[in-house]
Amino acid sequence: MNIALAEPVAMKKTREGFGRALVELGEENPSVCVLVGDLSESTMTHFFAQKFPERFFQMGVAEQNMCGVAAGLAVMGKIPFYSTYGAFAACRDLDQIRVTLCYTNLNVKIGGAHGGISVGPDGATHQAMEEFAIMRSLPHMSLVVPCDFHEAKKATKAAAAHPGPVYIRFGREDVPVVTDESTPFTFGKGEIFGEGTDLTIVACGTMVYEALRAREALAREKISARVVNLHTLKPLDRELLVRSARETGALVTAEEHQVNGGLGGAVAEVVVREHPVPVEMVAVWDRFGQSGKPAELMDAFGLRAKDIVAAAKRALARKH
Amino acid sequence: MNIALAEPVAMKKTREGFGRALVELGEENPSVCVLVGDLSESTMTHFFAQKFPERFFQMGVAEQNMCGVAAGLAVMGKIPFYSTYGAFAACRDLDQIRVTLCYTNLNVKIGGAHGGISVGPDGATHQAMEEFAIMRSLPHMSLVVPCDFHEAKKATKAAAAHPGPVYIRFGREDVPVVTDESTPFTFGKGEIFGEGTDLTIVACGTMVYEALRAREALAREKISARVVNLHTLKPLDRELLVRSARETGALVTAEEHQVNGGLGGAVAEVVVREHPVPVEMVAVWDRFGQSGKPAELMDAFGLRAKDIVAAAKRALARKH
Amino acid sequence: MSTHVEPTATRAHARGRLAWPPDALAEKALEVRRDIVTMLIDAQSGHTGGPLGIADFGTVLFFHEMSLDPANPKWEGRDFWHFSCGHVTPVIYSLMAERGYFPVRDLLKFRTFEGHCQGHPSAHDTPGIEVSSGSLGQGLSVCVGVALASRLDGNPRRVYPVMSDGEQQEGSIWEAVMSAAHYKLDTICATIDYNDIQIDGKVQTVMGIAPLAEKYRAFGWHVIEVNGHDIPAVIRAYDEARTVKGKPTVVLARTIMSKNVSFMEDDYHWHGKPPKKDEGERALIELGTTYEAWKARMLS
Amino acid sequence: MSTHVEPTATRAHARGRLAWPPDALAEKALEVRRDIVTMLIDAQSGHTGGPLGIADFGTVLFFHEMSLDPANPKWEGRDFWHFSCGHVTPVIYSLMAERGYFPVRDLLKFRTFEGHCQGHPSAHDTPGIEVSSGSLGQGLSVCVGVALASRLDGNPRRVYPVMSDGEQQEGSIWEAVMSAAHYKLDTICATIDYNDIQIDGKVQTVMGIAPLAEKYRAFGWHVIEVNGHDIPAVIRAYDEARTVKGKPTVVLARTIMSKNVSFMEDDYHWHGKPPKKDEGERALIELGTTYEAWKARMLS
Ligand SMILES: Cc1ncc(C[n+]2csc(CCOP(=O)(O)OP(=O)(O)O)c2C)c(N)n1
Ligand SMILES: Cc1ncc(C[n+]2csc(CCOP(=O)(O)OP(=O)(O)O)c2C)c(N)n1
Ligand SMILES: [Mg+2]
Ligand SMILES: [Mg+2]
Repeated sequence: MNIALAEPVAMKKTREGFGRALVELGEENPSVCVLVGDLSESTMTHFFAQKFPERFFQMGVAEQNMCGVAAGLAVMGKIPFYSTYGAFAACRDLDQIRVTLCYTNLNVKIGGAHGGISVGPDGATHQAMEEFAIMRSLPHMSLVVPCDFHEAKKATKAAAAHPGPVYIRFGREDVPVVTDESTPFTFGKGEIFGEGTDLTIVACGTMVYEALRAREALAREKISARVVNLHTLKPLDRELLVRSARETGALVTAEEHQVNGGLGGAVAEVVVREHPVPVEMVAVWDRFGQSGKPAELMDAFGLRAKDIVAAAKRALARKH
Repeated sequence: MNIALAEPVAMKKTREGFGRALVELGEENPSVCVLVGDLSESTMTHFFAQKFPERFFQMGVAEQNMCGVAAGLAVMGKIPFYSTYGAFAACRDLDQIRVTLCYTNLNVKIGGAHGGISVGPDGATHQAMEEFAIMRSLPHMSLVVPCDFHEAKKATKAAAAHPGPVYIRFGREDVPVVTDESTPFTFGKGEIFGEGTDLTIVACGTMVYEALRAREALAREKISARVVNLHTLKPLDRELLVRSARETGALVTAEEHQVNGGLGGAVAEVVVREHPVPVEMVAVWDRFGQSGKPAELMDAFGLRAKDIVAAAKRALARKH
Repeated sequence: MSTHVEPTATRAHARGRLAWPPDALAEKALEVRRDIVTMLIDAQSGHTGGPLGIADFGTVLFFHEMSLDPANPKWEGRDFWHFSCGHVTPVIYSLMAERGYFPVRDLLKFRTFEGHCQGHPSAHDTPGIEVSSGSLGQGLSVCVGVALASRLDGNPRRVYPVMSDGEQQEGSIWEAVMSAAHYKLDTICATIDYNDIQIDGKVQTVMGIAPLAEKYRAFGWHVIEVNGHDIPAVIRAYDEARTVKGKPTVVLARTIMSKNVSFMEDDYHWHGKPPKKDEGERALIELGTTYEAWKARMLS
Repeated sequence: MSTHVEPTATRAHARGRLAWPPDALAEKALEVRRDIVTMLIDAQSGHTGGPLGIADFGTVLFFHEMSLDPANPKWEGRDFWHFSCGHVTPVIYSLMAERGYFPVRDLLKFRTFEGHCQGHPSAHDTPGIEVSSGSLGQGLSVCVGVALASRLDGNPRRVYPVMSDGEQQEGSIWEAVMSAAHYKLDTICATIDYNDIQIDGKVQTVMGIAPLAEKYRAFGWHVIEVNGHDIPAVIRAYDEARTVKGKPTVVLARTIMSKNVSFMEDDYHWHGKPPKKDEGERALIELGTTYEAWKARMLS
């Protein structure tokens, strides 16, 4: 499939996709419950709160307890989604996530808002950029990173349908809408968003849009780039990654996350085990974020289409 | 350098190396303090406690607070080491580690005891196997995984000398002593423990011994394996890894840790970016541990020399 | 559900609330202690002190207070129990086996590669364990979630978290304590094994938690202080808890670590180590049996 | 260190304890509020309510109570302060700038890519910030460590953690509270901005923390309740704290969120949003100045 970007491209928040999907889930399934850590508007769980107050649980600023309470709800057959900023969702209650959720393999969903450098002015503490590495390391955990509003809705629905713990990463800002209701989404499977033969750009979250822009720019230079939207980082679509390595011979990964152990790491692990090819990584280079406008930060941290284009050329140069 | 294993090989605990080194550090430097979370004997910090009671702080079962208190000591110029089981050291206080320690870049050292499946009968909750991925993702954090008693002592001393946060991983059981006081150890640099030309086995912690045994077995089959003791996972010795990839053309990684985002991941990330070659990984395959004798578990989870030998042959078969 | 059931070996498998009389409970608590020591002799790994101290009130929970169905652990009419202090598996598994969740002989495979009785409670391995634990301070939150879910379902289920006292040092406990009071969860009746001992010594020396009753009261809980070895008193405590409305209850069960084994009592060294064979045999003699005799009973 | 220093603009940079009189403190608190509103108008991002509520007791801390050396932030004779509630950066930065840590004009680069005044306190960026914060519930532990280190060094340093009330829901706070009492850290004098508001509404509705004084007492602290806007009363509270021996002190400062801006007071919607230009101008007029005039003063 080749995704065609609308001009001008519409902008919408992934976390709103989360909030809207929760309401639809609440209507479809009386077992769906929502918990929040004093951030109902930021996580957009307030839509659900208004519609289903009896199934909405305000937990205050206490992430560890929120995780454990969600676990208890799941033990009794509910499908709890709990949500706070990703930096706290992934770090403050990690021990609870590891032992109570993952070891027991409970049907609890975690909505991590405010992921990535594009969080902007709040600065480093609020820019979650380690969750991919953390969640990937946990047995039984699944990890989904939707690229836009529509995919965020689908990912939230898919998480509810998938038994076991799932972490979903959302962003803070309006981001380009690259998919629509009808764009295919399969939990655990990547999607080819643009065909190509010279190399493959594997991206997730907001970087999928940058990858598609990079593909256009490369096309102008007669370079044919495949774009894979790898929305599910765990379980990983090894088959598609290996096929892309084999068919295009070089890869570029693009993520709004630390370079160590994230999407780039997941791709590298598969590639060296199954079909070694050059991989270039576009990511945050093992440093903390800072305050600034989201656009300024995406530029300064090298997370733009032009950075993917440069990485693509480096990868091609290493291709034999 | 070629390490020659003594026959029979002596057995000693890495965590004892930690405990002994802390006492020596306490004698050398009055700024060194030690904190523990109700585990002074398990972490072997009781040696320090006996010698320097005024610089030893019992924090009880409260890892988050222990981390923050260590941070406060560091702000005032102390060099605090805090310690508990790795599963809790890396997960229970991760938010404090990320924001208070790493973002501030404080001079705090974390001793994570009971790492790996070899922890044995305590079972999954107490077998820390995610710390590598977690610590690697944090800016400013360093990560060291000593292979035996002597290296554990050196690593602890080196951590005290290195400004900034450092996580050191120790095991529970007696493990083979493969080094001695004179074996070179440089923080941030890997060591070649056995020369070889056909492939390179990159190992850390207890797996260094298994790697050396695998090297002997491979030699009997006329396969020449280099063994790299990559005790420091962060900062990573990219130069040695790339050189080994270039010189031997195939790698095997061996670690007592989940396969996602650990040593194998760190090596894969470097290799695909700088010199793609086949890599096979010997690790815990994304599953929780269980109770059993340490030896039973090392066998059952495929963390033995024979598993490294099999991986080496798979890697060689893929080498072109 | 509170109909009194005659205490006979077979009836231990009965569905519902057994409500055994005190003398039968005392006898069962003695058997539980024998199981604990025997399984630890064979395992040569695991925790002795906490489990022996919990045996009495634990027996009241499983054989008097709680409504359970060992044959059908997920029975919808069940009360919910959860040991947040996962390290006390010997007493948890013994209570479960004696109550009929699985054969008593399984206890003899404690902490082995083949057995299902993991070092710390594993929902993945042991029938009847609903939530894994072993990292302290997580279990009360789970119970708050169970109580909220039961309320949503209109299920009168009562919820029985068991915690240790060193565990009270974990901040996550106080988050859960705060939320249980905020949501007025009067179906929660927690018990704390208040033995004043943790791994490194006396709780008050390691990191003082006193006055614990005042802490819980300031957090909005109903507090009942009781001698955790006085079976009739423990029964009365749980009866009182069932009458409390609008707030959760915590039973501060004052216990003696390793209770009833003279050379282990109140000694923190027994927190986490098993008795050597000879020590265990001496302990079993103090408990009125022998290793061979009791092991035979467990295997039968 | 407690020699009274005349309150003149220049002397704000003086080393030691300024011990300004109440009228001078009230004047400075007004200026701090003007700084806060003006910097937020320019940043169009950041927290308004908490900072305006903290302005009064914050000014007492920086211009009366604490011994500091803005020119040499690491001065070994300094008292230690740390805002555990890192989101209140506007008041933190204003107090720092007014006290002389860095030029007041830097406040106008709040939350920008170029400025050093990050959205949450960053030791890496701002001179005088010793520990980064922004994740709630971590700061009191840091202060316990600082107090222990100072005791080891025989340094009489006093330690002043500032926390918010919603933050009291974090279990990590109670771990720190427990340890401060266990180690009898009477050099610690914490202040809680008790405005009964957090992001989603009234603290009592979101997750009740009352009775907070009883909680701290049950955890072994000396508690002083005070109107956080009554400057003489706040001064007396910190004086009292200095006389307490053998236990830490917490000052429960009852405040009104967004105090002194009528249309923002006690409204949780102002927790985390900045005033739009016109709203800010109205606020500054209520604060006795104008946007242009105050911005000019800040740039001068
Ligand atoms: C989060 C966490 N930290 C540390 C441990 C290690 N640990 C196991 S039991 C225990 C404390 C024992 O004291 P208590 O809870 O009173 O149990 P008792 O000794 O009375 O059985 C500790 C620190 C753990 N299991 N979980
Ligand atoms: C660990 C953590 N969880 C969540 C947040 C997001 N957050 C920022 S301020 C706040 C609560 C605000 O209430 P309060 O602490 O009383 O501050 P006030 O609104 O009174 O300024 C929350 C939940 C955070 N910063 N850290
Ligand atoms: Mg105890
Ligand atoms: Mg507040």
